[in-house]
Amino acid sequence: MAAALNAGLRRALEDNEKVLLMGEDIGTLGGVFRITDGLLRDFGADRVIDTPLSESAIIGTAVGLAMRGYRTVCEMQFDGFVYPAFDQIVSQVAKLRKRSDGVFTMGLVIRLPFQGGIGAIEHHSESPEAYFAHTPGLRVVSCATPHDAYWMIQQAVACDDPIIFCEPKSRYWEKGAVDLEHAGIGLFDARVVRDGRDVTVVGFGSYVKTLLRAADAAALEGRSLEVIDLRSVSPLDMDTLVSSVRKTGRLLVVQEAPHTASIGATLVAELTRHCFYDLRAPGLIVSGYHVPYPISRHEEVYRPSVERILDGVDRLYEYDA
Amino acid sequence: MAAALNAGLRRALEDNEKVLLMGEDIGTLGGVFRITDGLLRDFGADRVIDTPLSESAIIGTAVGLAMRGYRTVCEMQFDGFVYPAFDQIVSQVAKLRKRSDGVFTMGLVIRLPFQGGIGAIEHHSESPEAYFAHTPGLRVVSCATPHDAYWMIQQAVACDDPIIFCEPKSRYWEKGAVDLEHAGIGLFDARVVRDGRDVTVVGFGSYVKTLLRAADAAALEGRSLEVIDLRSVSPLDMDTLVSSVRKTGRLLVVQEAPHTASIGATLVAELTRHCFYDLRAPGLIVSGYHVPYPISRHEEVYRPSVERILDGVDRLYEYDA
Amino acid sequence: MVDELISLLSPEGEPLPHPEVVNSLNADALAALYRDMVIVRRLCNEATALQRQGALALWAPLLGQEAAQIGAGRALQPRDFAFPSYREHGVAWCRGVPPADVLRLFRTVSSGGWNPYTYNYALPTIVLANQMLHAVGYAMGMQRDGDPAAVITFFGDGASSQGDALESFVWASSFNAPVVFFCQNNQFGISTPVTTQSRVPLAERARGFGFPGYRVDGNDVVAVYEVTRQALERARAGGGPTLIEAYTYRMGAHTTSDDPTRYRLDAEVEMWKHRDPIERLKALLTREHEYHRTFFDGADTEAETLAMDLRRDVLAMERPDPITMFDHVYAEAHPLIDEGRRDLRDLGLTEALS
Amino acid sequence: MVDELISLLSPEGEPLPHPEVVNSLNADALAALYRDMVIVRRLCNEATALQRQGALALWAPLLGQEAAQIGAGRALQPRDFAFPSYREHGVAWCRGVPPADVLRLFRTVSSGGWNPYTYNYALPTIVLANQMLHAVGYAMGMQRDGDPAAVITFFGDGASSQGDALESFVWASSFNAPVVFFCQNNQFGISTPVTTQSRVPLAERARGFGFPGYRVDGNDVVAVYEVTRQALERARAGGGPTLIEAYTYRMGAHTTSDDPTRYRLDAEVEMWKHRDPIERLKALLTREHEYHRTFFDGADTEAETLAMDLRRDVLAMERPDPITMFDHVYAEAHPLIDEGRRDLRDLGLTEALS
Ligand SMILES: Cc1ncc(C[n+]2csc(CCOP(=O)(O)OP(=O)(O)O)c2C)c(N)n1
Ligand SMILES: Cc1ncc(C[n+]2csc(CCOP(=O)(O)OP(=O)(O)O)c2C)c(N)n1
Ligand SMILES: [Mg+2]
Ligand SMILES: [Mg+2]
Repeated sequence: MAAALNAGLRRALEDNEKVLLMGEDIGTLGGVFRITDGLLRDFGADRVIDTPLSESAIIGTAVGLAMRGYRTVCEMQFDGFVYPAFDQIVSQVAKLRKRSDGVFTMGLVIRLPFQGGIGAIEHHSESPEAYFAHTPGLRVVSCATPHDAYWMIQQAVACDDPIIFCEPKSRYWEKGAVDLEHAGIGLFDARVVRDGRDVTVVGFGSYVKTLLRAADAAALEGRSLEVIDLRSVSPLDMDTLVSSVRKTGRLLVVQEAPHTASIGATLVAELTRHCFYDLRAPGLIVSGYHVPYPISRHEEVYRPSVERILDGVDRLYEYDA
Repeated sequence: MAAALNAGLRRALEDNEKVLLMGEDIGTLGGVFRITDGLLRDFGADRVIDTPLSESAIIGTAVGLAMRGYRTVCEMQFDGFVYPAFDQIVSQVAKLRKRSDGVFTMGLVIRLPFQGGIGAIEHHSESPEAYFAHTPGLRVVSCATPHDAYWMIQQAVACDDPIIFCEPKSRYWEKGAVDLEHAGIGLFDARVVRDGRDVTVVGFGSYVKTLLRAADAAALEGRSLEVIDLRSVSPLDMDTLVSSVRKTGRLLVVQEAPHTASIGATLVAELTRHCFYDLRAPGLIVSGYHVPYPISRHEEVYRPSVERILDGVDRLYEYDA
Repeated sequence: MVDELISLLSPEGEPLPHPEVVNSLNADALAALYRDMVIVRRLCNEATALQRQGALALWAPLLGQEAAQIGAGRALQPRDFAFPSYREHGVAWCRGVPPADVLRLFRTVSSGGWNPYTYNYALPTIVLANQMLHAVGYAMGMQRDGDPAAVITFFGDGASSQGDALESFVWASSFNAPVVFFCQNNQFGISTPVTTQSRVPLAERARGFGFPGYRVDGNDVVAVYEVTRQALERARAGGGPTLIEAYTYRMGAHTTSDDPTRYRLDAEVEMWKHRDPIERLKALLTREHEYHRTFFDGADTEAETLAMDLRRDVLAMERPDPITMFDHVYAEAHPLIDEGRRDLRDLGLTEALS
Repeated sequence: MVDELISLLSPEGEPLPHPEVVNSLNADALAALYRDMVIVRRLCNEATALQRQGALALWAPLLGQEAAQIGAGRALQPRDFAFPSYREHGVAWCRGVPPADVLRLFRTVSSGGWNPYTYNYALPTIVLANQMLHAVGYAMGMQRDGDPAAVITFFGDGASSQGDALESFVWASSFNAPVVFFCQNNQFGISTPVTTQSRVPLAERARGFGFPGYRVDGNDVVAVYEVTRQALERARAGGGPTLIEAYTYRMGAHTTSDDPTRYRLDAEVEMWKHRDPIERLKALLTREHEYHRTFFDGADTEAETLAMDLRRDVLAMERPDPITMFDHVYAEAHPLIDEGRRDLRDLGLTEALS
């Protein structure tokens, strides 16, 4: 996936000379995850910019550059370091198009390596997507495969709205086929990655793979899970979600972020509204616990696992009784 | 309510000499809403501190003061100016107790005049409670009456956990009785402010009064609304909520913040889980729209009104058919 | 140079010599500055009156800061781009923004008010210091475009304590961005005295970030003009950023919601009346350039006309249809926007057709 | 004084005269500093080895910065309180934190590691510059308590560009807080050279905020010690904040995850080898104070023993029961914590009983 992101960024830089990259250590070093490896060499320091260590300024100057017609892809080194930029994101990036009656185009992308699972120390495994999804004016997407990484980053750069681009850092090193000709799907569409009859299970980022494993395991017990990769966390692709839940009658949302005021809660609330008569059980959520992300020795307990997902499926079936 | 908050803060300052107040213009001026009026005069500049204009530093130094055994009540001048402090709140205030294995007590209060309705210009009418409710380590409360304002601010100061204290600024000038002897209820308890049979309507802050008006109007149509003042936005008082919804079978949540990843979504998801067989209709939400808070000439359209609340009730009854 | 307050006109309007900064303005140019200051003061007072009558939700008067704003505003060239805070109505005037448009925000019929590209003048920024980073980014864009223009950004003594203000200094220096940081030190952030923000003149901040800082008499329009012009020229020529602290005084309230008697003494205000920026220039024009009553009266009359136009235009501003709250939130289609529009129509809260 | 680099020992260990800063240390004290530096280097290398063997998730070596950390750490008095960033293992040593406790975070068995009040030494802070505001707040608390002690806070050249760092300067100055800002300028923030953060020495920042800044040779433990001691004394006596920039070099990788060959030249590293802080003091001790092989070997042996103890203690650290993730999140009862504990028990993921 890292290579796919790199290739996608490279194409974005080639296709539009107004595209810039900014971030801490993204140039000479190629980023701590090497996502931008080689891009400084090929596009120069005017376009691939190693910045001082100030996240608020990375976003704030990207706003100014956007006003000047540039499109900046900002790398936050880790999820936990986006918060110093929260004010610029929420007060300016999200609102400036509206405040200018559509004159300012905030076509910038904020790349966020997110979710845990790499054994890191504190502040390196946050799942802050709900903060941004709650904020009108922003869009939030997440890629789960190399193919999507390659295409979604390009689609995000091309989009005239500001996008929080969440990259599941634990999947950076995973391999997968990339169709270099066709994206095949829009940036804001959910994807049914496995058809199923009995339960709709929804996730994004690193959890898509976990869900597929859970579906394999459930199949052994004779339960057919329909796996949906949300891809767009905000806005939600309700059509795809509603038709799946109408079919299965059961909904399980899996996310790493805690439950309160989260995407999972929104999915449950919205799908309950749209599929009230179809649901055989309340939509349930398997999420991280309501604690700060734990020490990494506990992360496999904290993070939704195949086991916890299957447990969630069991709980859904309890309502059949 | 402003006077009640002032009196509550005064008592907190009297009761514990480790209590400090910090904020922009809270001393000489008494705060832009005059909540701290007269306190500088009576408690001195060492305890009522007019700060430089930097919100991150207000919270960051309050953290240091907490480590030194002080309890600081920080005033954010308006909701929209809390975001520069978001990093300190989310990365430090919320996590330091955990990170220190319980050694550091983050007994600080962040006062936030929130919600709109006063005809202000942009950034002065935000409802950011969901951001904080989503963050483990924090607690979020909101007062709706002078009585609660007086007691809840004192309870918040006494609490050993960090509290985001949301004050409905449009109700600052409303009058109401304060029982100076008895709080009557805990800081994290919801309150049934009107008993009803047919629909549970839940809100907090300025909406409690709106809900009561809606209940009056609904009564004329023969519908009995049970009105619940959430008071504690995080954690939720599920016992009170569940027994109400079990009784009424219908749930309407009213909030000013947009729907996605909000408290309302959480309430619907959690109450659907707990009351699945009791609900005659999906829990619905009347909220602000998914746009930045509008110009104030539009705020009465944007903010949930009695009319929109009654419309929500009607929609709940549509499921009866 | 930092500690010294650069002044080219005494409070009595007498020319003061300065080793490095020279008054380059001829009589006509000085008269034009006078006219500007008279107009923006008059317009400001009209806005205050409109607010008192309920026609505006709020107003942030510029009284006392006319020289700082007009001096800086007139130092700009057309291709330069300016990023205001929220009180720079005088700069907006210099950029050609129609005065009524400036009041749209305060009449709460718009959260903007004009097209920034038409005037090379950005929209107001309420969140203190946010705009300073936008200014640096915009300047970095100019650099990349090879555009020999500069950016100026305005901020207050209070805003100088925000992280964003200070990060903007770091970045401007690091990228040698063509930007001028113009601080109107009007000595208050609402009630907070500037001494709470800094124990030394704010202009001194610059050197520690690697660029020059100048302290200029903010009530001396000539000094402000010349110092700003030099800084902008330096920026355009690739010389990097400059910080200018215009030392002035906010004669009015912070905004129409404020009560300054709670935190400052009349005597101080009285003292600053003697340093009035308009009277100072008037004295110079009278004594050195033989301008007479006809000219001064003419400026007043013109200002009066503009004020009446402003009043008329503001009172004519109607509430836009509420459905417009859904416009321009996103550039591309968004389901929640569609849903909101539908909801408003169902509730009958809009006149717009679907 | 700012531009000048304060040095009391040449790279060859020869005493250098300085008009204002004097070496007050006798031979025993110098020998103690030597011992400290040898020990913290040895412990650091052991930690790196432990990381390579998979016993630690990560390690941030202090190599090259021994003098900066020991000089500053030993200048502290017991009642002073220190706020580290994440690389100040040398300061932790001076404060008496057991070396194994420092590694708890990196073995990921704890997100802290020790009781800060036991050592007057706060926990590491990963989010750059956050701790600098905590330090100012703590110092404001000391002021209110009338405690004649001071706070020191450590940060890097990279962290100096964060808004929080700069706001902490504003506040320390405004409240005249007893705090010393100690910047280890090791010339890199991961790969980013310090020249990206500032075009002038970082110590120059201070003056613009109204307090003194000193630039000290960070590889000269004597100079670091003396300058820090003076600054702390001034703070304790009510003289307010000081910024100290210790100019040094990070000899190792940023962390064990880093590959410095991608961004810097071997030649530069080689050059800095000649400025090694330990060799420098060794030369002084040998030449001026007649310390011999027995002493130096003794220090090595002691360091070796401590390293073996460290290894043993670290390898003995077990994963705590996962149920402890719910401890200490809140001080008071919280339903979601109870729910989480229940869930873990139901899933059989804890051994703890209810
Ligand atoms: C981040 C932020 N915090 C607080 C406020 C509230 N506020 C509005 S104006 C003001 C004072 C600003 O003072 P200064 O920068 O000196 O500008 P002046 O009003 O004097 O022009 C404050 C505190 C704000 N707008 N933004
Ligand atoms: C707010 C924030 N942004 C980014 C990071 C990631 N990061 C960790 S260390 C580091 C470099 C810091 O450099 P410096 O302050 O010079 O300290 P040094 O590592 O040299 O000791 C960065 C960018 C972080 N920890 N916090
Ligand atoms: Mg001011
Ligand atoms: Mg460094």
